[in-house]
Amino acid sequence: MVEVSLTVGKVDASLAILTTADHYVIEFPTVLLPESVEAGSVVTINVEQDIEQEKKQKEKFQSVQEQILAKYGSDGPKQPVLQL
Amino acid sequence: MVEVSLTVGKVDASLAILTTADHYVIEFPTVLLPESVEAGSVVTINVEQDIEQEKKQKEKFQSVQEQILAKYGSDGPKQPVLQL
Amino acid sequence: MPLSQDSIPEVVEETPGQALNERIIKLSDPDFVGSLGPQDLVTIVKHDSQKKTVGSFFYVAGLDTSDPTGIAIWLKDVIECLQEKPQLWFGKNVKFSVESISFTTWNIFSQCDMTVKVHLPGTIETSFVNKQGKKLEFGEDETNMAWGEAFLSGKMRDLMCMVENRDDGEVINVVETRIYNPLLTGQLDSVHDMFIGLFPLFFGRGAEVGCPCIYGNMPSTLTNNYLVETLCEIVRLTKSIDLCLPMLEELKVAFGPLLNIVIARIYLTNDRELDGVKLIHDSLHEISDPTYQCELLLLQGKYLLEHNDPQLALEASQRGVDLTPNAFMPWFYLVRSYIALGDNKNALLSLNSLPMNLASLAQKYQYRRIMNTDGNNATVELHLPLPLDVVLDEVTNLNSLLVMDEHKVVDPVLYNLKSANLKNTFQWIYELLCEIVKNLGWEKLLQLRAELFLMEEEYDHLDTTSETESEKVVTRDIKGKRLCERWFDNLFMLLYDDLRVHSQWQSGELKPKTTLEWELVGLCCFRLRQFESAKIAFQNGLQIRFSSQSSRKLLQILLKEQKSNPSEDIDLEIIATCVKLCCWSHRWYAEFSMLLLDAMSIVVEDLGTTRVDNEVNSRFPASVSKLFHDNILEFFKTYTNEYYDE
Amino acid sequence: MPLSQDSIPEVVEETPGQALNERIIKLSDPDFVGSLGPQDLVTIVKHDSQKKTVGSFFYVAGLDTSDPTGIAIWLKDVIECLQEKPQLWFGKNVKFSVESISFTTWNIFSQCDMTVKVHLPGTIETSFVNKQGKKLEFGEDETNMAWGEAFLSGKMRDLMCMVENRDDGEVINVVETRIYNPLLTGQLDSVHDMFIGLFPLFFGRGAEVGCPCIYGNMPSTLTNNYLVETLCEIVRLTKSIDLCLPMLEELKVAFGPLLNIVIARIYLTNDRELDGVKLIHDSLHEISDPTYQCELLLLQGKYLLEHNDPQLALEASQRGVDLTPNAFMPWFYLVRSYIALGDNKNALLSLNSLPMNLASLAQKYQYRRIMNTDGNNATVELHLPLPLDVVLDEVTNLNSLLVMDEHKVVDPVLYNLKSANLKNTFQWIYELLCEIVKNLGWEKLLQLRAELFLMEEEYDHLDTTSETESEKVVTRDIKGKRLCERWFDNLFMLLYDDLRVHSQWQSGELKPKTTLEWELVGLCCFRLRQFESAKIAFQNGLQIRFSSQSSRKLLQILLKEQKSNPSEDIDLEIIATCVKLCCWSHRWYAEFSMLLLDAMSIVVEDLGTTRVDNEVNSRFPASVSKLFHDNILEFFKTYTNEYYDE
Repeated sequence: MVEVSLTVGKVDASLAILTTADHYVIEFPTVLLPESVEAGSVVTINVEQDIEQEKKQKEKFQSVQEQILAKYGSDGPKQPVLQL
Repeated sequence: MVEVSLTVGKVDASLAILTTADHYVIEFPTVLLPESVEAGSVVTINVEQDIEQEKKQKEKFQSVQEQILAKYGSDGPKQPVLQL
Repeated sequence: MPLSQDSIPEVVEETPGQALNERIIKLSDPDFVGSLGPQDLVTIVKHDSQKKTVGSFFYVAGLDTSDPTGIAIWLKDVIECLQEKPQLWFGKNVKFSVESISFTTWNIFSQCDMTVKVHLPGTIETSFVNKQGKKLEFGEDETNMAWGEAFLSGKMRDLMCMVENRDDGEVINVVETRIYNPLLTGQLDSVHDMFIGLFPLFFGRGAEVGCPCIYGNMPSTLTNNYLVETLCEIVRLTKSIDLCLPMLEELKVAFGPLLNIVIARIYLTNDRELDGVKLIHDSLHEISDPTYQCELLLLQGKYLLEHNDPQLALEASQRGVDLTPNAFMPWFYLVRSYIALGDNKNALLSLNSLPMNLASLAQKYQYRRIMNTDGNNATVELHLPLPLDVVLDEVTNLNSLLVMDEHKVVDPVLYNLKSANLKNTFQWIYELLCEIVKNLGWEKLLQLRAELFLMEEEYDHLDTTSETESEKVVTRDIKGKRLCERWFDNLFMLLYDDLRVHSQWQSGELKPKTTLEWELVGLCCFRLRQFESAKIAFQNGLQIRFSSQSSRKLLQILLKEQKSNPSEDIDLEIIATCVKLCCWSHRWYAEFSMLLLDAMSIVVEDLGTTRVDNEVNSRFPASVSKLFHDNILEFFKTYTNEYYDE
Repeated sequence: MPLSQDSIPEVVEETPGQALNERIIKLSDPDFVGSLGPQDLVTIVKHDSQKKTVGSFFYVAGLDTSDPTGIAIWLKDVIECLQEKPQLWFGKNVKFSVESISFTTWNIFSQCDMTVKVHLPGTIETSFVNKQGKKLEFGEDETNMAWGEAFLSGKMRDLMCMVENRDDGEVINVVETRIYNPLLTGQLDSVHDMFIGLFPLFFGRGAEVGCPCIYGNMPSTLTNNYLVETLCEIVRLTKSIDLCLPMLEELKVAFGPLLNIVIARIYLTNDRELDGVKLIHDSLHEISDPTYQCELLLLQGKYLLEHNDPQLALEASQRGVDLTPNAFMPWFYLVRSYIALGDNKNALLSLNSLPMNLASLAQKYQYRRIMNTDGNNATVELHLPLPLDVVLDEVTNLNSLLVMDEHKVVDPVLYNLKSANLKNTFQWIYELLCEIVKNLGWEKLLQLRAELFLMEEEYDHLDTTSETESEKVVTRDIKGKRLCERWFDNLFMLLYDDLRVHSQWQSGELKPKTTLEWELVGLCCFRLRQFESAKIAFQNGLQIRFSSQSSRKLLQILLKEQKSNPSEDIDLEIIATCVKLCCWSHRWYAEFSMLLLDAMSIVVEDLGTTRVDNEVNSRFPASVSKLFHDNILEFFKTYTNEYYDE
């Protein structure tokens, strides 16, 4: 998990510029900021890898791949396949 | 607080492109991502306004302003002023 | 068709040698050379009977450049043509004798120009010049390798020029170019054998030669580049899968599972769909790099869309977007899937997220002039003879003054449709937007757009006039909506103009009179995916006179109809249209068109070559029929590995 | 100085009227018009004794354009000059008679060209033309207002041209320009009175006229724009604070606390620092918009840096960065604070984070030619007479062929220093980097850079050759370091070249011979902040011959010395340098330089005008002394609200 504290610079419709105490400058989508922030606000951002969700997505993708194989890659006559 | 789930696209040294389930595309600084992520990973980002820290920063700024006023804006002979 | 005086265009030089000098100077300009290099150049020095020296040049494409001797033989053919009788030269008959003639071709791999020069009576010299204009000396092995490279370079240019300009009807803007069919002109071996034979030596360097922009902004990789693209096109056209597959399998030993991307593509484009689907499935486990995975997913997505399976296509393209959200193509397929599923909201949202700014930078390969023949340079003289060996009156004798008159009187409403000028990715995206408006109607589309997007102007306006406090309010208000990208917003305006023209025509308010006006109406309908209306418009226009663009577009519509609802009548109409286009190409010194080959391959597969030959014989003059046989049917008979029935 | 034939440059037109026509055509080109518009144009139609008609033109700056009658009077002066005796015209004496003369000035507010044309014997006509070249008709009130706008427009151009080119020594590239002192040429009232009088009417439109790029990429606002900038410069130069403050206080009633930004600035630049500091302090509570807050913080940061208080300056500029991290200037002050505190690590980190890509887009105001006098257009003839009323031999008679010879034989090591071509923000940043290397030394700087940054090439290289897995490793490895921006990396390379030249000179390996070589060495030392070495180099060069650039740079060094260690000797050296530069300007038709006024204001404040006058009298010829009196000292005597002692 990564957690950082940032100061919010001027905010426009799509992007805000955030700065860290050690002078990193980061363009950040406005839509991901809390509504109450304005220039000079301080935010904490934390980013966590969602292993669970990642696994789910991979499994879903695998199952789609098996469907495609079953539907279009099998030698016999086409089987009816359950749509997702 | 804003919390969103995003899929990580191709990662380069400075920027990664993240996408949301509803097709937002977000350029995100690589440095804020956990080290283990790669293309296809899923992350959860949450952003919280840090009112406490914001207040501290404002107070510090105010005190700097008072120092400047005392040091350069007072009519009398200059007073020794404590450095921050 | 054999060479004749009236099948060779020429541009007169101000001083003999000018064109080749200018070309060498321009080699240092990366814009001029591009990825694939300039097309081949022929320059001529000849004397008239008063011993006045004339320098001239023309461009040529499609020749086999694997062997300097073969080139020299062709150059001698050109000399013979020019000398056999007086040339009709700017209104006079002039008896020329040729002093020298040269042929120059760009070698992409060694980045040098290779020139064969014939001095009369008989010396032949070859020379090589690099980008800085310096002469190069090669040893014997190097020289042999360099001619092999020249062969591959030439074939890539010949085929990619057609492939990249397919959307625009293969229009070659450099009229002074003689274009041969690159698949017919092999000197020793057939072209496809030679290409497949040389391919493994250069596979590892494929990423260097750049990549086609027909896939948007996909990067050059080992498996996505002009070399691989040319291979796939040659195999597809010449049906050389049996020769190609073992070669690729052997490469796989050295380069690993990446080769499966090419192999799967060869399967899918050569009637081996089952194998292709299986191979993609297995390779997705073996190949982990997101860029290459995305290439696989694109093959899969395209296949699924073609098989009308948008639900699975959506899944495949979504994965492509997840892995490489900077790439145009997976987004494009994602939108197509949403449209096919009737999910217009997500179609619009993902359209707006397409990485358009990156994708629109891709430059397609096009022929370039060494010296401009238009614009300021008023001194350039073009000798553009009319080939008289094949005459189809309505095509060959089309009066260009008449066409220019039509341009002068055209209804401005039709003339100023900006959507007609969209290129590449913008053109494709516009097509999708038209697809959506066709399903949804204009009013509902606008309504949906207003629900989803805040217009950028709207926001800008607020931004400049507002003080901070109101700005804050705006920022909050729009959080539910997204900014509509400016390029996307512009497309809506173009769409509005097209729709207005269409409805004005439907209501009878707009009445096309000339072929040009019918063509513009037809193109507008075509863009709007109103193919039946478009067909009517093109056909109305073509009843008045021939037009190559109307014919090409009509051909596309006929091919769609033939696919969805096959009939022999349509086959016959396709034949007639192709014959006329073939005559038109011939009149402009071009004997090769992939559009025509692709169209005719379908008809030939239906009817067989003999039947098609008979149909053409019975409907067209003998010279036309011979042309069509030589340029089109002969290809299917002799150069396609006996794939097609007689 | 009064007009004379040899103080008027002229360019010969190909056909009479050409320049004005071209100008009108170019008005539709936004690049040509820019924010402030082209400089004023005078065109002349005259006949020689054979009645041959000649069209000519020149540019002019600094005139009072508030009144067409005044302009007409000046135009008649020009006519008189040209007719009073035969002109020395391309080697011959030609007696001309003038048919007509016109004066055209760009009105920024109404976006139109305003022309006064005098036809001889005596009619005067005025006309107005908009950007599209259309004639405009104004009512009486509109006309009056338009001439007021023309006055402000002219003053903004006159002063901003100097302000924005100050870093480059005010070099005006358009030699055919006659430049008056804009603060001396008021017709009815003094210029500063008129400007301050008209200012309130246009304050609300200030953001429209664009903003100076001397503050990097700060946006145009009500308080940051060319109009406010011009006001501040006029008040500073003419010491008009007592006239200006009540006007600003009155504007504050209508526009609120934003005016405090201008008022605080006026305080700080006019010896009212205490008031300025207080006002900034109070206004930071009243003004919440981050852009305007940042403007206040910049004033504060500048003040603190000038008072050598980097700790507090750091706090102020850090807050500026926090609020508007897209703006160049707060970052710039932040870096300066770090450097002054000896915190080189944070100085480098914040340098690398500077928004350079945005900031480098800002375009400074410069005079532009209507027709190029160099390049392809070989037919342009320039009449550039040598003014003979003031002669200071070493300056006036400088042999330009000699200077060209020096250019031909210059040591290439000196000639190819790319740092000499840095502009604006890049120049400023480079100065900071030189400051750091001066403190730290080259070896330690490199070491620190390697600790903090990963070079972009390093990463790119890995990126193209690596497969996914190794790519991942790289990405992880570099997480501790940042990418070094390419522009920043380039500056290190330039720095290396400068340091090498400097050390080669110091070691005696490099031996400058000509004034030009001394100048290039001097400029290199100057960039490296080695002012003592630079002074020696410039002085060595100036002993051989005069050079305007060496003199200007020497002047800057003398002013620094005078500030840190005042002495009368330095005052006298400043005077001598200024006198020579004043003669040089006069030779090139320019009677105005802010650099000279700023330099002399310090000396005059020290010595008084009479003493300076005497010093010049005793050392220079009478004509030179009169010139210096008229162009420089008269200004301090008469146009500065009695601020300076006699």
